[in-house]
Amino acid sequence: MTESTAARKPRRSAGSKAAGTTGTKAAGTTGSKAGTGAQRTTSTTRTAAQKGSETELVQLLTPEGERVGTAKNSPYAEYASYVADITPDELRGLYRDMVLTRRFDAEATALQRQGELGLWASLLGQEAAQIGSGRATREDDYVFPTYREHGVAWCRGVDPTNLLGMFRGVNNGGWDPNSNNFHLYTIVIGSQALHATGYAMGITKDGADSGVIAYFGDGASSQGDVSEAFNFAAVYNAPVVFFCQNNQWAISESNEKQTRVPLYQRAQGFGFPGVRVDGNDVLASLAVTRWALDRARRGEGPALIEAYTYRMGAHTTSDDPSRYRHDDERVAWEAKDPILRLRRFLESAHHADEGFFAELEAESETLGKRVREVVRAMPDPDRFAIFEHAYADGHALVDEERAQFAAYQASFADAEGV
Amino acid sequence: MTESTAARKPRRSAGSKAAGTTGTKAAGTTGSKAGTGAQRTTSTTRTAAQKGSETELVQLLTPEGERVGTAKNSPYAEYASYVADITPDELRGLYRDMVLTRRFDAEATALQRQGELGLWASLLGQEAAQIGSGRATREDDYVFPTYREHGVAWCRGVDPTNLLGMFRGVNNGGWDPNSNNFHLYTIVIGSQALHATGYAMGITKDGADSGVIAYFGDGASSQGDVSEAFNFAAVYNAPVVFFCQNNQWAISESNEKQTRVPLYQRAQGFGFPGVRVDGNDVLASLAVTRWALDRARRGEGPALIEAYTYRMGAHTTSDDPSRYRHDDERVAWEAKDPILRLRRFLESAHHADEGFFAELEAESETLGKRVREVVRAMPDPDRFAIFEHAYADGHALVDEERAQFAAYQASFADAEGV
Amino acid sequence: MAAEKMALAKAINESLRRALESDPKVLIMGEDVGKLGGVFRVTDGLQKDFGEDRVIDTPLAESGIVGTAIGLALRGYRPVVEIQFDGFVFPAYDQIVTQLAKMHARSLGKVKMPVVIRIPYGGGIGAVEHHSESPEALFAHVAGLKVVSPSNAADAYWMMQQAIQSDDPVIYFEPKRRYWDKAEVDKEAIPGPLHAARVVREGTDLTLAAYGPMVKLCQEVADAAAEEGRSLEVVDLRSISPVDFDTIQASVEKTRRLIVVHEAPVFLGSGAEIAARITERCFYHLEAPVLRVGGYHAPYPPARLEEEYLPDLDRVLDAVDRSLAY
Amino acid sequence: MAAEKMALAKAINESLRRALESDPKVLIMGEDVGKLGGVFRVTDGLQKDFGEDRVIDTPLAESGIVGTAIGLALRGYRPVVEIQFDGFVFPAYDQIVTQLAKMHARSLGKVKMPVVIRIPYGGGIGAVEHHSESPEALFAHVAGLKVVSPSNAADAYWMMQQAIQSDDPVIYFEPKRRYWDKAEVDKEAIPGPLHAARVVREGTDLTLAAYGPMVKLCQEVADAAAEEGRSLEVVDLRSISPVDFDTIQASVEKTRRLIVVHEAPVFLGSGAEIAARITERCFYHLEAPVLRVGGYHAPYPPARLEEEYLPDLDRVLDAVDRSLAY
Ligand SMILES: Cc1ncc(C[n+]2csc(CCOP(=O)(O)OP(=O)(O)O)c2C)c(N)n1
Ligand SMILES: Cc1ncc(C[n+]2csc(CCOP(=O)(O)OP(=O)(O)O)c2C)c(N)n1
Ligand SMILES: [Mg+2]
Ligand SMILES: [Mg+2]
Repeated sequence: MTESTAARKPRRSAGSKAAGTTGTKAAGTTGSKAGTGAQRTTSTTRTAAQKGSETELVQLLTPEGERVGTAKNSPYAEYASYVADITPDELRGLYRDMVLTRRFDAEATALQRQGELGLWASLLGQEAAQIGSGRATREDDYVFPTYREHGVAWCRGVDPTNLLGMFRGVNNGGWDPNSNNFHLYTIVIGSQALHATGYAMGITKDGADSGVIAYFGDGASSQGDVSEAFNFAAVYNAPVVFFCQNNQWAISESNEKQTRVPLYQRAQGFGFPGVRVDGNDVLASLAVTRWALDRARRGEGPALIEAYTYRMGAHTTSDDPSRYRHDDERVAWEAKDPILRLRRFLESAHHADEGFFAELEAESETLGKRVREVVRAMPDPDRFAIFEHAYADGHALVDEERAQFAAYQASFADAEGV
Repeated sequence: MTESTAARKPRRSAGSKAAGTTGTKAAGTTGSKAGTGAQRTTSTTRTAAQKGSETELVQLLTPEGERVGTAKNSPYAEYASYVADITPDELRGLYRDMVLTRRFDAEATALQRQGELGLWASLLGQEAAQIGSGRATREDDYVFPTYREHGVAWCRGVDPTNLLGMFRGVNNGGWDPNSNNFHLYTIVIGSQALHATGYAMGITKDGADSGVIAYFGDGASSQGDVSEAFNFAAVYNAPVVFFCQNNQWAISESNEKQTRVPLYQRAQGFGFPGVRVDGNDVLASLAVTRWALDRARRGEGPALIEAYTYRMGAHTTSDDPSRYRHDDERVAWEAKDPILRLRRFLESAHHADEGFFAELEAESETLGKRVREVVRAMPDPDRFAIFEHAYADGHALVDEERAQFAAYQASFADAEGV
Repeated sequence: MAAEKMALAKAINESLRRALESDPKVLIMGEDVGKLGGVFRVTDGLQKDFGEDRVIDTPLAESGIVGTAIGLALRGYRPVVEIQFDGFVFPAYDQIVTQLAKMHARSLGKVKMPVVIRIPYGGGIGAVEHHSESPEALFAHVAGLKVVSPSNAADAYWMMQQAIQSDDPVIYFEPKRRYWDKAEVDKEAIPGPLHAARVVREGTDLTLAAYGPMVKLCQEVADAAAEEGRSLEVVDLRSISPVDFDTIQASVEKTRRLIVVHEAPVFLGSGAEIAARITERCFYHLEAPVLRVGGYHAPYPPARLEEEYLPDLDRVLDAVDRSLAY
Repeated sequence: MAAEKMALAKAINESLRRALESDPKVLIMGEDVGKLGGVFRVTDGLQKDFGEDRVIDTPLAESGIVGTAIGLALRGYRPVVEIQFDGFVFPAYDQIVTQLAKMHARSLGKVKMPVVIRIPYGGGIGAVEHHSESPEALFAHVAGLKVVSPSNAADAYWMMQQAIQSDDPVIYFEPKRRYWDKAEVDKEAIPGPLHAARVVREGTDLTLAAYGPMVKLCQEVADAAAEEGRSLEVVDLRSISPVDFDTIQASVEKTRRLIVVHEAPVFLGSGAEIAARITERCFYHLEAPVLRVGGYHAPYPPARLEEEYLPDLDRVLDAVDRSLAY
């Protein structure tokens, strides 16, 4: 991984590299305790940030497809309890969600290559984080996505072809957010974290018991708006779950450029819990999100989930990751593929047979075909749409300009003798 | 203290009030551990925020004037070591600084009442936090104040009358920041935290070993810019100390409106240590700031100091605190007065005699008199100053408008027959 | 008649009270809006009567205030947000410009954004830096926002009612130096449209167009000019986006001369657009170019210089002379 | 002659390289400016050659980027900041407007702010929301900032040199749809002043004034008009704050007609100020009101509509017809 020299290098080389394990904790009450020394703190937290070691992750399904963490004395038993009685049917459902989402995503990438879309932001590799968390939401919960949550949209029942309008350039995301309680994609990084918090404050005011989940990336965590959202959520004890998909990259910048410590730790400084979950483990993602939404709905306030995952593809179809990262990194992550591991489990537990997989394959094909057809048939918007929704209650200047525009258009019609 | 209902009240009354003591810590690695339960976390952190109990403070001088924390096994021994060999002379110096600062401040308040200043932001009660931290700075360190750091300015050798220009309305703070490495007062809350961080990044680039200290208030901690500054400082390991004077109030808003947990804890989530110090204890403030600046200069990165103190007066001379807080709160804090406690210590340790106090009283009077005289003699700026420094390299539009302005002014001269 | 004489600040206070009473979805949010009642006391007494759930003291973070207000609007609330002073709106500018202004269009009309942002603005009160600015053009240039500014207590009352009822975001600029000016407010009057300009003084020789704090000045200018035998018409624009160009045009077709007065810097201030558009509309009517009187292209000066910086009687009269000299 | 043909993006790249080479205080900061070389490759190769200490990939926080750049400038550095796209400058707007722009005046000239903020701007590349905007008026209205936009590779090269050498903050708008347009760049030429406009085509019947991406369009318009026997003069403004009114005035005194073209919305766009001021300066010369062609008062539309939204050959020619009809 790329390392920032500026960030790593102490200005004097001596003294600051001693090992230690209590780093951040030492600062827990009144800074690093006297005597244990500040130097330790520094180098320790740094190390933690760079490793992000597996042991910190909540994991319920290993890359090999083994269910773990269910033992009563497991450190993750409380989370595990949220998926303890998951049925084979539900497991197959999660598998199906991931496969179809990946298929949809691949189709969209292909459509971009064919010129049908202007751009596509692929979720490849992040299916478990999205399906796990998405399936943890209740119908009356509200979801605030960023621009890559195609899997969450799927869980919310948003027709996937609706997601393509903005990438094709026919609208800026024109689905009705209230039909599925799935807000519009938000491109300005981090903005939606505040909207989610405000929405959650509104739920509290209404005396309702639903929850809100806000998605954002590792890069987004650096935005002031995200910190402000953390703070508002904490102060108002708002029922909002912050779901950070740490896919290791913000375009070309690796985690070290964004943060000195693992991101889930950010929550603590604002006064609510943070959890790092294996974002390639759909079960763990489901469990931890259920836990977080549950406590939010119970009035226990916000939580931050850092789903540790990987962006397998380019940032978007415009991006060329070979400029900034090595292929072996991707290869290493492929071994932790979210779909593969659930398939292994389904197979070894005899929860799914060949017929299931074959049927799903066929369903995938059908989905791909439908997406292709719908996109190709998607009409360009009427040119007057420019003015259509600038205001809800109208605006004299817009009216004036629309009229001028109409007259101008009409002048061509005249010229063409229509 | 005023409590925010919105913040306190869980949406459902059941379940969330269980006691516990490990709150935030439980979230330290992967959220609150399974089993120990999220409910605990919530109510615990809440309690901590509301209490802000004395035991969390680094204190080296009690309100009664007793030196504490010097024992080797004291939890604050490391900090104490930074003032272990402080001389009686230095102690008298700190006392003098605080007394003169308070006197200057009182004079400014009086001048505002007399109409000589448009506004004044008093530091009454915060002398120890400011003098302690200010005296911890080295000449080559750089200070970024907010608008209330008159005591820090004093320590930096800024002529106090220079601070009055902006409050009188003759300039926007026109001292030369580079004469004393004391930046201009910054009114837009939180902005200067980023400037300080950038400046500190520059120190690193220069290979220098000085430090930077950024002052801000409890209210400012909520600004996105402050969080971004924390993050940049951590990522670039910048030699900056964030010094938050928690004077309990942001105009009319008490701490509960700003944060759910004690502010020093914020640092931890960004990967550097945070310390809460008794901000009415000049020795502890000095020690902790020395510690933090020292580690910054050694290349160990940022630290956050929360100086727990109290705004004894109004927010500014425009404010009327009786609208939002009870007088008994101020009375209770008076017992912890920063100046009184050092006087008690100086007297009981026989470090200062009557002569010293009498001389200081006379010096105070002289200072007051000088301030009065200088302010009253402060001329209004030349009207062309409006255009003077809008740009460093000139700007055609400014030139044009200046010329028009001059012609317009001249027209009166003509009319008046001058 | 239900008319009652009250100060402009009080009129806004009463208008907010009425909105809180009549619609449970209306919220007040901002720094110090609770017990303190805001630094100008515009929200005085509201938290006491409507509770902390509806009159909300927020953390000190303007982006957070506007961002959560957007979320609350998505949930069906109608937040009225206070920005403490003009110079402190900028931390919220991103949320206002990229989110609040565009949400309705982005959603193809599915989502409404009934958020009012109150901003006390302008100079003349001898304040320190950032407390005297007039940034209205920075909002008026942005599509999706409506921008208004009342000049008197009656308009302040009614325009606030209308702003809160609007399903579009409204930036409501309050002329802070006029907060204490009193006028009759008729709470039962049926007001005209929020965006209509109003001829507040008829005249034949020249039109002065202004909004917010400068309307009073223009009326004083008209008085002074009358003594010299000049008949000035004064138009109170009331709305800065949209601008009621029809009313200005009608006036200019009569007077053939126009001066726009605002405290904001002239360069790219609202007067630029009014000058450009009125010149287009009235090209053959104008006997002089549209002149503008406003702030200079320099940071707002320290208080002791603000009288030099701000338009005043003499400067506007000087412009009147110049216009009439054509 | 040292002239070399290169694309506009490459010219900026070479100009940055030259600045990094000649002044150790120059820094490049921004998101993805390092290994990736920026999403438009404008900083391609710079980190490799000058190291991570001088070409700095920052956290994803625009306010943080500009705020720390201010601090670095206070320490004596000359940061050149990249904002990834026009629509993402707003989180930094507060730092730019309240700090960067005012620091020099606030300090009575004691502190200089040699910070350049590069913003790829404008439409025409079929991008998603927030990637095609033209917010330059929002900066030009703010005193303390200089705002420029080159239209071609040679200007891009030299104006960047001059922007970096300026002790004032310069907002440097890069016409992203012209990044790949090539032109001769003479690296030894001695350039004129940063803020001087330039007549890029002489004509007698009407003046077109534009900057950045619209200069090329105006030249095409002039070509097309020439075929109809009309002689249009084209002025490349180059600087948006300050505007070189003298050059425009001289042109208009000759042609007696002016059209300002920009992608930004017309309402309170730079054209408003130019129209207002040129009308004042040339009142007796103008045979038609100054016309403006620009974006509409609506959020920038989705890509499939941008051709309808943006000024194009036909729309400018239509304005030419209208102007000449007076
Ligand atoms: C305010 C803002 N700045 C810059 C961008 C450009 N940009 C788009 S995506 C992106 C990286 C986001 O990274 P991350 O938050 O980790 O999300 P990911 O794309 O990895 O899902 C950047 C810089 C933006 N959209 N918004
Ligand atoms: C961005 C911004 N918003 C609002 C204000 C108005 N204001 C000035 S001081 C203040 C309270 C600051 O509280 P705190 O940070 O605790 O500092 P203190 O005044 O207590 O020293 C507020 C809201 C401001 N100056 N800047
Ligand atoms: Mg990412
Ligand atoms: Mg405070």
